[in-house]
Amino acid sequence: MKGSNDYILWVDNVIKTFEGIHALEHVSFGVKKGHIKALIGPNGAGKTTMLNAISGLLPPDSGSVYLNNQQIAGLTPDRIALLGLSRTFQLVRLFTINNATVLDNVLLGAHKHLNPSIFEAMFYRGRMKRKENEAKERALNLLKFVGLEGAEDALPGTLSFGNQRLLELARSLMTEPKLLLLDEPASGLNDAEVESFIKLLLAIRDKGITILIVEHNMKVVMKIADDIIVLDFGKKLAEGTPEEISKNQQVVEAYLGTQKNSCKVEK
Amino acid sequence: MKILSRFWWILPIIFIAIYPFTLGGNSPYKSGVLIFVGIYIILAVSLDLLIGYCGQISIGHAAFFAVGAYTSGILTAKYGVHPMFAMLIGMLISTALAWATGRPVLALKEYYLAMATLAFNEIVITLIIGLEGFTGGASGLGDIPPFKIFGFSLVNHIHYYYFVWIIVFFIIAGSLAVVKSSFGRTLIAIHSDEPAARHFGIDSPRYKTRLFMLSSAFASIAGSLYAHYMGFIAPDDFGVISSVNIMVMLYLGGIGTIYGPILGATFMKILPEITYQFQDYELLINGIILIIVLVFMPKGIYGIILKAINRVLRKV
Amino acid sequence: MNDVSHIIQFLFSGITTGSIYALIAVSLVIVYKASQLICFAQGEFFVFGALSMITLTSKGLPMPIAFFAAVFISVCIGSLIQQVLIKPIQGSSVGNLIVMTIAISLALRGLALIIWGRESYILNPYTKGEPLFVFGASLQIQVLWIVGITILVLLIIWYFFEKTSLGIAMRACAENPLGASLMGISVQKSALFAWAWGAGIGALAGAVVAPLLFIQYTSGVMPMIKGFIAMSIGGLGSIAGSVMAGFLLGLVESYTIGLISSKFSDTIVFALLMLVLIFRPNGLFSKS
Amino acid sequence: YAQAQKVYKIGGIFSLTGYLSWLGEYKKKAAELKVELINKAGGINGIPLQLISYDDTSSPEQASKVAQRLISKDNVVAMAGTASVPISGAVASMANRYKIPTIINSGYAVDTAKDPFLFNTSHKTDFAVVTAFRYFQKKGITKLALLMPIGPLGELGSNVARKYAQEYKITIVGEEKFDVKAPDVTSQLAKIRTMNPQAVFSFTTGEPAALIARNMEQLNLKVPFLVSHGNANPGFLKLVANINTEILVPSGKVMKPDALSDNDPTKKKILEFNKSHMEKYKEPANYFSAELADAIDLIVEGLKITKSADPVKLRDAIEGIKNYPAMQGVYTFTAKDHHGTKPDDMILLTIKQGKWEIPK
Amino acid sequence: MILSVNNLNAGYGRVHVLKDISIEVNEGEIVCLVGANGAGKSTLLKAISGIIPIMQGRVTFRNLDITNSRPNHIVKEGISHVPEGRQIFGSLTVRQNLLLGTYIRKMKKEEISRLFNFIYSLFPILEKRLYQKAGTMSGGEQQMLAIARGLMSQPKLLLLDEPSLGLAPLVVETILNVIQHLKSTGISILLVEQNVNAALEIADRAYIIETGRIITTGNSKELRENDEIKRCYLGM
Ligand SMILES: Nc1ncnc2c1ncn2[C@@H]1O[C@H](COP(=O)(O)OP(=O)(O)OP(=O)(O)O)[C@@H](O)[C@H]1O
Ligand SMILES: Nc1ncnc2c1ncn2[C@@H]1O[C@H](COP(=O)(O)OP(=O)(O)OP(=O)(O)O)[C@@H](O)[C@H]1O
Ligand SMILES: [Mg+2]
Ligand SMILES: [Mg+2]
Repeated sequence: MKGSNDYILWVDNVIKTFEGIHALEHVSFGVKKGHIKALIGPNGAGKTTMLNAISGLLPPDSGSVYLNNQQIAGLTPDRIALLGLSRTFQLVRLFTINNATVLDNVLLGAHKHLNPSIFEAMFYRGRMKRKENEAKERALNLLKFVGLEGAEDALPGTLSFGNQRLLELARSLMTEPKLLLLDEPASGLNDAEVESFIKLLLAIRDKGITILIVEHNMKVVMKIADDIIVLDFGKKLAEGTPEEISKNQQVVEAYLGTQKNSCKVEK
Repeated sequence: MKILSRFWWILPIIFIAIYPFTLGGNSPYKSGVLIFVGIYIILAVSLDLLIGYCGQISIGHAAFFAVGAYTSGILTAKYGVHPMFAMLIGMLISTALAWATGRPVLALKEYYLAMATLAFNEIVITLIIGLEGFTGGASGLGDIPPFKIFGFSLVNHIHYYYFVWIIVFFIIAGSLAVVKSSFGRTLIAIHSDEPAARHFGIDSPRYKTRLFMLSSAFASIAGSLYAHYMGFIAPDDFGVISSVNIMVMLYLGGIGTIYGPILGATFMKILPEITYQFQDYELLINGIILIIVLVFMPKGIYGIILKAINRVLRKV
Repeated sequence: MNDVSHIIQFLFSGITTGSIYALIAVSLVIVYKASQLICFAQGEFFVFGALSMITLTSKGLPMPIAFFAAVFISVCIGSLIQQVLIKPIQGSSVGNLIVMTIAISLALRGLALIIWGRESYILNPYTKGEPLFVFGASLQIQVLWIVGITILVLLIIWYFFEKTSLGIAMRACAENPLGASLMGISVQKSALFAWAWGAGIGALAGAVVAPLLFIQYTSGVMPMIKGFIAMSIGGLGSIAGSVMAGFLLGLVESYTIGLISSKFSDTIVFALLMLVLIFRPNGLFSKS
Repeated sequence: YAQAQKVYKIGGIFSLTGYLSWLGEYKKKAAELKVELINKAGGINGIPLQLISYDDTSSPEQASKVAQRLISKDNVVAMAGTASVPISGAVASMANRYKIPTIINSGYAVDTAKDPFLFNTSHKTDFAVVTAFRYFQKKGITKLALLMPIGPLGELGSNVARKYAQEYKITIVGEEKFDVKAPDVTSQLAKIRTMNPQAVFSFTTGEPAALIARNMEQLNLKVPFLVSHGNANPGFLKLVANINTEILVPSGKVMKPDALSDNDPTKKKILEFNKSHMEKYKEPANYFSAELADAIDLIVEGLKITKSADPVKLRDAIEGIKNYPAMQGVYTFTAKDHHGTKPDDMILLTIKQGKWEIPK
Repeated sequence: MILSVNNLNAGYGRVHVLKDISIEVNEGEIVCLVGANGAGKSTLLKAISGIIPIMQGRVTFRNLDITNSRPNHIVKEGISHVPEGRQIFGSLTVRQNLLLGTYIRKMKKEEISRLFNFIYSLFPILEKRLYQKAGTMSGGEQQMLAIARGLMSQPKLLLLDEPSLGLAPLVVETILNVIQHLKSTGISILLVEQNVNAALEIADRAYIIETGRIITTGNSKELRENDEIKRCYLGM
């Protein structure tokens, strides 16, 4: 399986334990290139832990993670990022010290292209400026793309919660990722805003970026996911297309409930 | 007005340039005070890179100050090495030390990091004291010759004054170049949220170590300048207390701004030259002045000045 | 005189120094727990505690009364400082607050210089009596007092911060003032309380240690630094951890002096400290 | 310098804050008193003396700044003071650079080749050690243990003790170090106890000296304990008030003028100064006072000889002083010797019932 | 009327966010605030609970003027605010977090254990995590804790800022049921919820807020029929 070129990400038998809590137990799944895959499950099921294991924030205790057929389990987040993976966080984590602006935040996403050094900063300022200007242009375009046009000089702390989310997304896109991990990106958006957000995600996919998304908003999940994996108490509960999952009795009991609020399959 | 806001930095340079012949009145004491100010500006600015921009709290900056001073002192006084080379060797040693200790030490966070750097400072000092045959021990190391450059000895206090300040300006300019570049932005990201920063391909241990090396090299230069000026150095002036003093300069001036620490260092070094008349009350008065500054200028002296300038500009 | 008595003497010496470090570390931990801040003025509260105790006893006050009075004086100073100096800058960065405590420590030192002059003072032990001799090694009775009081203080503080709702509220306040105020906790009062506690315990440390040390207005610097070290080894914010670390530090010092080298003992102790920090980055006694 | 000066300015560098401040105060008081006395007596050929003194905060850096301030801002003709070896070193560097005669008083050994402008009114450490070793020889003490503070004094004491040990048939049975800020030195003393010394020597002053004496008592280490001459002052008496260890303190004669024979040339000066000191400060002069009184005295003597404020001439004049009786002894400077005193100018003291006594 | 806000203006420093806001909450009522991202909903709750200063206007709670009172005083009067961003105490255990919810009420042991049982029945996971440090819990678990902690103080008025944020659909349902249950016990609720459909279903009335101003108000049924609102907030 892992040799297959269809899969950009392959997670094999991953285990993660915290002080007696089995956050992930023998989880395996794959994400196909160009797909949007959703990772869902009850609170505390281990979804964020899984994203952390993949992105290197908290490496798995055992098991393997392959990104484009390359083993990445145990690598540091920066190495993994250089291989083309980027992510957002469940609670937004923006850079705010020293009055860093929205633009600064997005430009940070270009780090791996700029790759600055002290020597360059001191003695080759012209060359650095040029690279920086190119990046700036791209950053402004991305801000426009996510809908934060004109906010580039604001301080991230003054944006509303939802806009901070969008900023995080722009910053991640700036790294030109091949695979994007999103942790509950739609939380805090109202039903109307969710609609435009869905469009945004689809546009990102159309740029050729694969997405693995953790989300509780079933409207989003059912609308955009090509396939879904469900975790419960650290174990894989089910995997399949949105139709299959929404009919799966176990999933309904453990997670979806009566679905009277939002979940409708609209594909 | 516009010209002023672009080229304001010329004013302090002019001030420094004409000081020895105007306010300084050609007095070794008055230019001496400014030489010390310059040396401590280097220390404060280099520490600001580390603390203010990268968020790596260090209470051991004086250790590198000591390494620079002692390398220069020992090599020139005992082995007759040219001061220029001695200074370079000091920088090399400091940088190497920073490189060697950087990874493990900077992996620590906040107070633990503060603690480890404090320990590092103490280790350097106890070694200087312990290896008395080599360093002069606690009694100090004397007979350090004045600085020489292109065969020209800077015995005259005015020559040395200019020499020091030229270096100060280069270091300030270098530091500004670093923090205003994308390198500086990387530092800010590490400072804000290091784990998140790593997700953008920032190899933070490497960046932190690099910066630590730069900051140490600057501190080492300050040490060399200090040694050649004092002619005599003793471990008393390189202890943890000195490191803490440098830190106070940062916060007093306004951290993470480069300009702030410059003001802070100037303030801290000039203050005792004014309050010494209070004799027994000097300590209390210095404390109270510091407190007043901190209470009324939460963003430091630089913050207040910036605010004032903005207010003036808005009126204009 | 034999090797055993040696080893025991090192032990006693370590306990003596360790008890001092431990008490200071505790006073630092309290302030830290209640405001996430290392208070550099703690060494000065130590000096004020010791010197006011000495002055009061020399004025003929009985020991126990002088003891409580000395602690009370520092509690008042601490509260006053919090109200007048810390409150206005509440909410600025931790670094700023720390530097403020440094400034306060300078001012307090200057004040002590004016009040007590440059002389050193020492207090008579709480109870008279020959030192204890165990296998030829001697231990001062005062050390037993210190250890006893340290344990007592430790228990009280542990109970306060783990079991009483006020203690937990203070910790909550330190971590997240906004959240705490939403729980109806007064952030102001909590900060005031923290300073009062910290100053009080600092002074208490000074008052019990006064019979062992010669104390003058500058005597606060070293204990402060050693207490800080003990606190970091023990894991910031862990009361039991810092007490253990305080004693450990004392013991390591005394055994390195005794068994390895007195000339490089500080180098060794600090090198060990760095190693501990590097390999146990959250303190020696932390779980993970 | 040709113009008639209305006043001779002398700079004082004293440690008034920081860890040396307890001793700086004694020095400053004495210097002020001495200047006052001289001015009362009509100054130097009618020209009064002015003392300008600053605090060096016990830091060499500050000391060197202060020295610069005195030299180039206040235009002093000479400087006096300094409390420790590193501080003296820092001041020496400035004194030599700007050629200002400076009379230090610390353990700093003046090497006239390097420090032509420096004089020292503190007795050489050698003299203190020799004075004590003579006593040891008399008492048949041959095994000496060293317990030296980490720092300049410790280094000095250790070197000098080793230098003279053989001459006085003393074996150094071992050496330990301690940190002057340490609250307890029983570890080191326990180790020393195993060496079975007949005396312990610690070249240290003030609190640490008292601490060792206390710890020795606790450990039942009942041998004489020799400390540095920096302890010959009333503050130390208070520190060791309740301690029964036999403490030996080398000192100048200032501490025990009544024990001096009447033909001792220093006696008159000591008694005179002591009287004024008693009147002004309600306590007798001590070793530190004597150091400073002499420093001012020597500068004044030099000024009297040159009648000008030219520093180089003043230096030469001071160097030319021979057989000049003062409080610390009879000074005879040479081009090689800027200390001027001799071992015989020192005495050995011990403490009995809170009073200074000469040990039998 | 339990809460009334009159012509309230507030913001952050120089940023003026809320402009002349007037709202009311009646005894035993669920009132919903609806608005886009950044409209100022959270800001309004913060102004009511005293976290940010009020520039102009008045807030009265049960006939008591609480304008610009300190948050801890306002809590004592009986307003409990479950804020955006949870604001739990990460280094304390779940139990300690919950107990802090009762900090201002002198409660008997039995009453506290009754409350705890109530909380367990709502969020069983919290019982399992009782001695875990709150900071190490999953996002949803923390959100549950924040709500539970808000309930522990037994408020008369509950300000809920996006309580369903980050919760699984099943739990969202529970929360909505709980809110209805609380209403039936006489607690008034001011609710900010992005799940507008669901929120309007349980709310009695709602205010629509846009760039810091109230633009419409009415009972929830009316509003759900309103085309404009359907398009802007319900995504239909
Ligand atoms: N600390 C702050 N400083 C300055 N402006 C702020 C601050 N916090 C919020 N704002 C601004 O106030 C406005 C209202 O923000 P608020 O958080 O109240 O919005 P909201 O309606 O709760 O939105 P969301 O649904 O995204 O939570 C926004 O425009 C935001 O940019
Ligand atoms: N550092 C940690 N220490 C201890 N337990 C942890 C830690 N991190 C996570 N856990 C536990 O592991 C479990 C899985 O957490 P995780 O954050 O992955 O859940 P999740 O699926 O993302 O939930 P949610 O939807 O609520 O965000 C939770 O029960 C949590 O309490
Ligand atoms: Mg999660
Ligand atoms: Mg909000």
